Amino acid sequence: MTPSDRIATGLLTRPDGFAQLITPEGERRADPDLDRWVVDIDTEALRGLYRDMSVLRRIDSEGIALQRQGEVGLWPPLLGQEAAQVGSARALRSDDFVFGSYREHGVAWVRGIDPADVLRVWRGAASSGWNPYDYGMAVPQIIIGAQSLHATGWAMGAKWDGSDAAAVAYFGDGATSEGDVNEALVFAASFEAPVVFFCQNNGWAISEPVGLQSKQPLAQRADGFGVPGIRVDGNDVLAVLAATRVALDRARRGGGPTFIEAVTYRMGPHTTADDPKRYRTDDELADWRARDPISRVGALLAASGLDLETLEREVEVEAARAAGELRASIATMADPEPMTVFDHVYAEPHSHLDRQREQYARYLAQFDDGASGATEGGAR
Amino acid sequence: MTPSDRIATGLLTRPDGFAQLITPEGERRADPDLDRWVVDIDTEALRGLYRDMSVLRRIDSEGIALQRQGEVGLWPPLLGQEAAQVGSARALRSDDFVFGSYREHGVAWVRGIDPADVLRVWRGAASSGWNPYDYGMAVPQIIIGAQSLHATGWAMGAKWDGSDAAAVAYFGDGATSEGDVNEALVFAASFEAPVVFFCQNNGWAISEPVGLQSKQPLAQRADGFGVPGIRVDGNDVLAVLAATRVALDRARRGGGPTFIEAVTYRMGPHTTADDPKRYRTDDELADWRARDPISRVGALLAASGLDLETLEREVEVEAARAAGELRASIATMADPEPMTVFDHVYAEPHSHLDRQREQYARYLAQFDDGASGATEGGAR
Amino acid sequence: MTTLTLGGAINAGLRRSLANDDRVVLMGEDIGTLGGVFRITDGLKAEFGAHRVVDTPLSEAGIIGTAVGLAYRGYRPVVEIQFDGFIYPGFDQIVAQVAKLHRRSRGTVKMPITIRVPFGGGIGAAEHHSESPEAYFAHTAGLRVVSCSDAADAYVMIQQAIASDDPVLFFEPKRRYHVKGEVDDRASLADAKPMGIASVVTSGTDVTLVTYGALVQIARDAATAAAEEGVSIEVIDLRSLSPLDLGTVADSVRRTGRLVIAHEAGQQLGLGAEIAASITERCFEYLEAAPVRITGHDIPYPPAKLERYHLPDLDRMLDGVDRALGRPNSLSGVEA
Amino acid sequence: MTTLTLGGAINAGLRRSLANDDRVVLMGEDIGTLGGVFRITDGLKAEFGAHRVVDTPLSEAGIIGTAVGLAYRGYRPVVEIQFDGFIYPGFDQIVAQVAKLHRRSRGTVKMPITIRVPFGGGIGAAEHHSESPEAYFAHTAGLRVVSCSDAADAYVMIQQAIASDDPVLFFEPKRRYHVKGEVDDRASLADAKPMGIASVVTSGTDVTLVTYGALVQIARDAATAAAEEGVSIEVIDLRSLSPLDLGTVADSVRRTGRLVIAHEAGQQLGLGAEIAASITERCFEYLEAAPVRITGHDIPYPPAKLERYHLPDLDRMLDGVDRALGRPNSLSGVEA
Ligand SMILES: Cc1ncc(C[n+]2csc(CCOP(=O)(O)OP(=O)(O)O)c2C)c(N)n1
Ligand SMILES: Cc1ncc(C[n+]2csc(CCOP(=O)(O)OP(=O)(O)O)c2C)c(N)n1
Ligand SMILES: [Mg+2]
Ligand SMILES: [Mg+2]
Repeated sequence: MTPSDRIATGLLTRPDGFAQLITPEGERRADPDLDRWVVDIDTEALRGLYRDMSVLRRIDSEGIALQRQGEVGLWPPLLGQEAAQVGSARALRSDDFVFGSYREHGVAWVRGIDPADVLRVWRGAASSGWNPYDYGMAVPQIIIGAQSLHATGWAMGAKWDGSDAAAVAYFGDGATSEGDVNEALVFAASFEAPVVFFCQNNGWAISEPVGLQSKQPLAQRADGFGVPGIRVDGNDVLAVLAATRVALDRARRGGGPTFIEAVTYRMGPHTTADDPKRYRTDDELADWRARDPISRVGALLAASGLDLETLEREVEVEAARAAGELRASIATMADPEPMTVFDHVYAEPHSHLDRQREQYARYLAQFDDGASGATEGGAR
Repeated sequence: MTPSDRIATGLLTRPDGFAQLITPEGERRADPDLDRWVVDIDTEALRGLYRDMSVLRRIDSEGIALQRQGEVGLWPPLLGQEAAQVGSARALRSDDFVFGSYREHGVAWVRGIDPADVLRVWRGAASSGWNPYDYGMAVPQIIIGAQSLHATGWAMGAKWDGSDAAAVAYFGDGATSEGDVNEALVFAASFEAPVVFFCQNNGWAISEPVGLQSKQPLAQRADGFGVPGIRVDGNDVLAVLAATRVALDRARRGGGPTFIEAVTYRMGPHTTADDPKRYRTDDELADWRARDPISRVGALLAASGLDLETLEREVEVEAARAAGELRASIATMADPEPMTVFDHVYAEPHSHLDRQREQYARYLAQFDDGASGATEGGAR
Repeated sequence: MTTLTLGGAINAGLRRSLANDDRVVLMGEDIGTLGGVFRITDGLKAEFGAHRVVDTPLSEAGIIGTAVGLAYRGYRPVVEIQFDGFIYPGFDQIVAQVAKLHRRSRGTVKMPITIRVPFGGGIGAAEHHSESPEAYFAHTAGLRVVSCSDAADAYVMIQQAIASDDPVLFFEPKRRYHVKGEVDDRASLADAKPMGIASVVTSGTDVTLVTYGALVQIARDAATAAAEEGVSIEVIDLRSLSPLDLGTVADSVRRTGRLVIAHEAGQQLGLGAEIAASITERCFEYLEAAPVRITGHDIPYPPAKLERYHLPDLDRMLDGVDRALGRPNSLSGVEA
Repeated sequence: MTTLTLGGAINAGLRRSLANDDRVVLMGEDIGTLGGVFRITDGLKAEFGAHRVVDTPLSEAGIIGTAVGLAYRGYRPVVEIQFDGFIYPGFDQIVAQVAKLHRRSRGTVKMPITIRVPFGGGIGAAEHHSESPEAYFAHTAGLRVVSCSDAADAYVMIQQAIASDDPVLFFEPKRRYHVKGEVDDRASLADAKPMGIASVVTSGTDVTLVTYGALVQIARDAATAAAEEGVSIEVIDLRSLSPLDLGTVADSVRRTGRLVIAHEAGQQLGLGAEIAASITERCFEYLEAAPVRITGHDIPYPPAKLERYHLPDLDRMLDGVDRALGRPNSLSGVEA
């Protein structure tokens, strides 16, 4: 057993149920297995993670605000999951490839994707926001769990290509009940694919508590497939970073897949269409507020002598700028041209769709000013 | 933890990898956990199990012979799996319900189903051989793994009804890779359903060795879902019986699902259409012949003073009769009436199909002697 | 009589089915405590308990597969699929099990499973939330497929679907959930129109316009608009998509000689193809023009900002009517 | 030129694709060591290695889902589904992912995945082994669907499918696997007829008979039989089911005025519905009679002993031709 293997299986048996490097109070906790994976994270680097998470939180709340104002159709907030997303994504190389769900704005941001490009899709203005090959991140996935198989396939290919790049599949606690996620574990184990299954257990799948999906920690699920499971405090950015590095290291060295369960909490609604008051208590939320992923890093930085107020002011400026940019981007998001409904259905010419396109163009052309006439009953 | 829970999780850690009560050489091995579950199995009962398995083996080989002679389209032999099927099925109550795959002729036989009714379907003479409610056994399932969810649903219902009956899902090693089986584990664990997942790990899924589906014992898969996994020598009828009783006892007492991996071997081809020489060695087969499920019981009986030759002669008579009856049944299996193609598609009248049926009847009526004229080009 | 929204009518129908038959159980994601993302099952868990209104793990194959097992045990499961685009992980269990088990058991095992599916577009939703997958199921022998278009039908038809001994795909026009209508909540089911029969919702003489679900209201509006231009449209709400009530459509077409079919699903192998082919078979001598199909394009459902350029609307229906009538239309002068 | 069985031609085509493009990988259950249950991939693992011809775990969603990931990485996966009836567990990955990802990525990600499916009946098989699920895929935007009927086409079309940047469902008429034909194994793909174009396999003047897959040979036989009675049938092998080459069919129908469509799949929403509807739209003025559909019944595939009462055969095709021609036929005198 390699050291990472030991970590992988050992973490589950710890008394507190998961690995943690920074307590909710902001104390740095020693961990014999994980510490060496984050020796490079000095105060400066920690400041960077703090900044990442703070700016992200602001971008996320801007997404909500824009939805409330009718600029965006729907927004699935990541509030509370900043550490899980930033910590894991910061462990990646640019030639790794991310297959996320719909909530990975934070991962996208770390990958260098403009939040406006994320928003564009939720606005309903485009079927996709970015070119996956520019950022090493697939288009978002709404079909729960489907992307876990895509990540596994990509990783199989990377291995066959002799590359040491890895794939990461992000999904939620609820997703672990879908056949796809389980089949991905089967394939990943069978082909020893360099893939990291990063499960953000945020306690809820819309209104369903994680206990409905599984009566025991999800990381144990993976062990049953022969995929080592790591359980980590998902609100601890340092522990998440370390665990993801462990998993990536295994993958790169030919050790195969790893499953990380990041225990976190969705502090907001499932999406802006959801009303969590219908299914969970204020107490539970308060409990998790006390374990906030950002404030604990702030406390740790302050304890290490850094002037937190100054940092907060700096970050606030940056966050405000990012949010402002996001808001401003709306103005440039012209509605797509009507005839683009036919675009990219096929990569090659298609006799049937080409004819349908032509006929519809002719239909639209009947209206005085082209497209805009095709309103419900308006043109006649 | 109840005693059965201890058994369930404890068995995996034994040095030989599975629980065994009768060695391949026919020695009775003591087992502190399992022995008490088979105290009622005296020599007489053991003789019964021997008889079951021997007759079954003969029925099975008759199925192959009938296929070779063109009387049956296809036959999936159970050769080598007699102990797994008889041992488990003999543990059941009549109000339990079996959801099998396509290879559970042995289970069907124990449930009281006439082998001719099993054969009828493989002959292509009927879409189903028996009424599931008469025997507590569902129709066979060819879609790999699908029945595991049916068993789970049935068990959920049994629990809601306040019954202490249990469902048993039979499936193979290959089936564990299908989403359905994994989802069944999720649902069974979530609803604490009284279901036994009985996996016959016979080493192969057609040409694929079990190592392609999983790199570790399949019973461990279940543990990951919170479903205790038991690994048992599937060629040991006594151990299988004991393990199944353990699992059923848990189920009846509200303990929820159990997964049993019965390690056995498919000594014949996958089906009569298969040629196992293309993918496995004679040595492997010879290895498993030495672990034959029937001969070890014979040896144990002989050691306990029973006259094996007499028993063999008796059993041979019975087996020959059963095989003869099966063969004779073919004569009574008239081809179904042509118009029955429309039967039982719907339980209630259906305007479209009723019309289609009428039109086709009119079509067939054109030919001189009704149905038989509708041969390829023959009627004109 | 009482006034209910379409969604409220389904809720009321479910409540009545739960009350009348204790073998009826509701299963699905978020249907219990939350009452479903559309609140269609609101209050039912509180009223009937967690064993009658069951929040399930997140797995469509799991939901439908366990429903099959429950049906084996004599239950009548009513399954909610959260959105149209999420039904496909359960497709195998529907097509290979639910649809076939009555047949595969020679009629001994009944599959009285109702699969409720909020379907269709027009609500500005994200991808996979606006699909119209009904044709997949109408092509599958062994299933019945229905769709309601107003509160009155919704209330009755959901109860009929649950009472049916056959499996029923029940498509709910989600953009009409909030539309109110009169519901006769006292009437006995026995007197109600069977769910397999279509409704002539507007009588007319010039063109027969056939549709279902959310488009029925638009077809009504089209009939009103056309009447102003002196064109008389007979609007038929199919209600049942499998089997189709072709008799009602054929009767109408024999009078009008012209047929337009509208649906949100793509044209290729959508319901319009079957209706056009079947009616041409039955009414060839009566048809004055080829049946016209007004449908969604053959594309994955577009982003919300584009859905109005995908969904059949009043203008497109009227353009289709013009084509059927040989009046000037968008394809005038185009080679067929 | 060389003589190959249809199955052998697919094997040869796969071999050539594997040799020409090292991004081509074959995946499926039992396709490696065993060479597939129909031996279509026989010898290919030995020749190209276990990373090019991959035995996968037993999971259709897993196979197709990992193929999507491989496509993301620039591979061209060729997936074998062991039998038609086993494709449904992979349905979600096909319909929601394979079909839509090029669109969902605004054209940046290609999905050049070929999904090979042995399909159809006539081999006396057990349940789920004789199905014709092609219409489900032809109704799905984003997929191409083709079917070959002889060795020559099989050899070329499988290579074209693999070379296509779009996902292709490749339906192989399993009961024809052993039928031999001449194959031009030297010809360049560039000169070959595109897979989207139908073939007129027998010219005729009285009726157009359209079909695909295993029924093409029966249609040829029907044409021969009819010729003896003085009826001239033009047989068209569709080859492509999505898109349909309606131009070729319409050209023929404009000459014959009569159309018969045959397929093994059920009638309701089978390919015949789309062809009948589309050709009626395009050729209404030319049609002398309603298009006739000769199809499998709308039933789950029957037990082997009954399949001859389900599958369209020569007699049923000729009965359909008689209906199209208004000659005495099985429905003579029946109210439409
Ligand atoms: C196949 C499928 N079924 C259902 C849904 C509807 N749905 C969207 S999100 C969600 C809950 C997902 O929970 P989880 O996996 O824990 O992720 P989270 O939203 O908590 O990040 C559900 C049921 C879906 N998108 N896809
Ligand atoms: C969904 C599905 N995919 C593929 C098949 C084809 N198939 C039939 S049996 C089989 C192997 C099953 O292996 P296993 O589960 O180990 O059962 P065994 O045959 O060994 O009893 C396969 C792949 C099928 N029947 N269903
Ligand atoms: Mg969650
Ligand atoms: Mg096996």
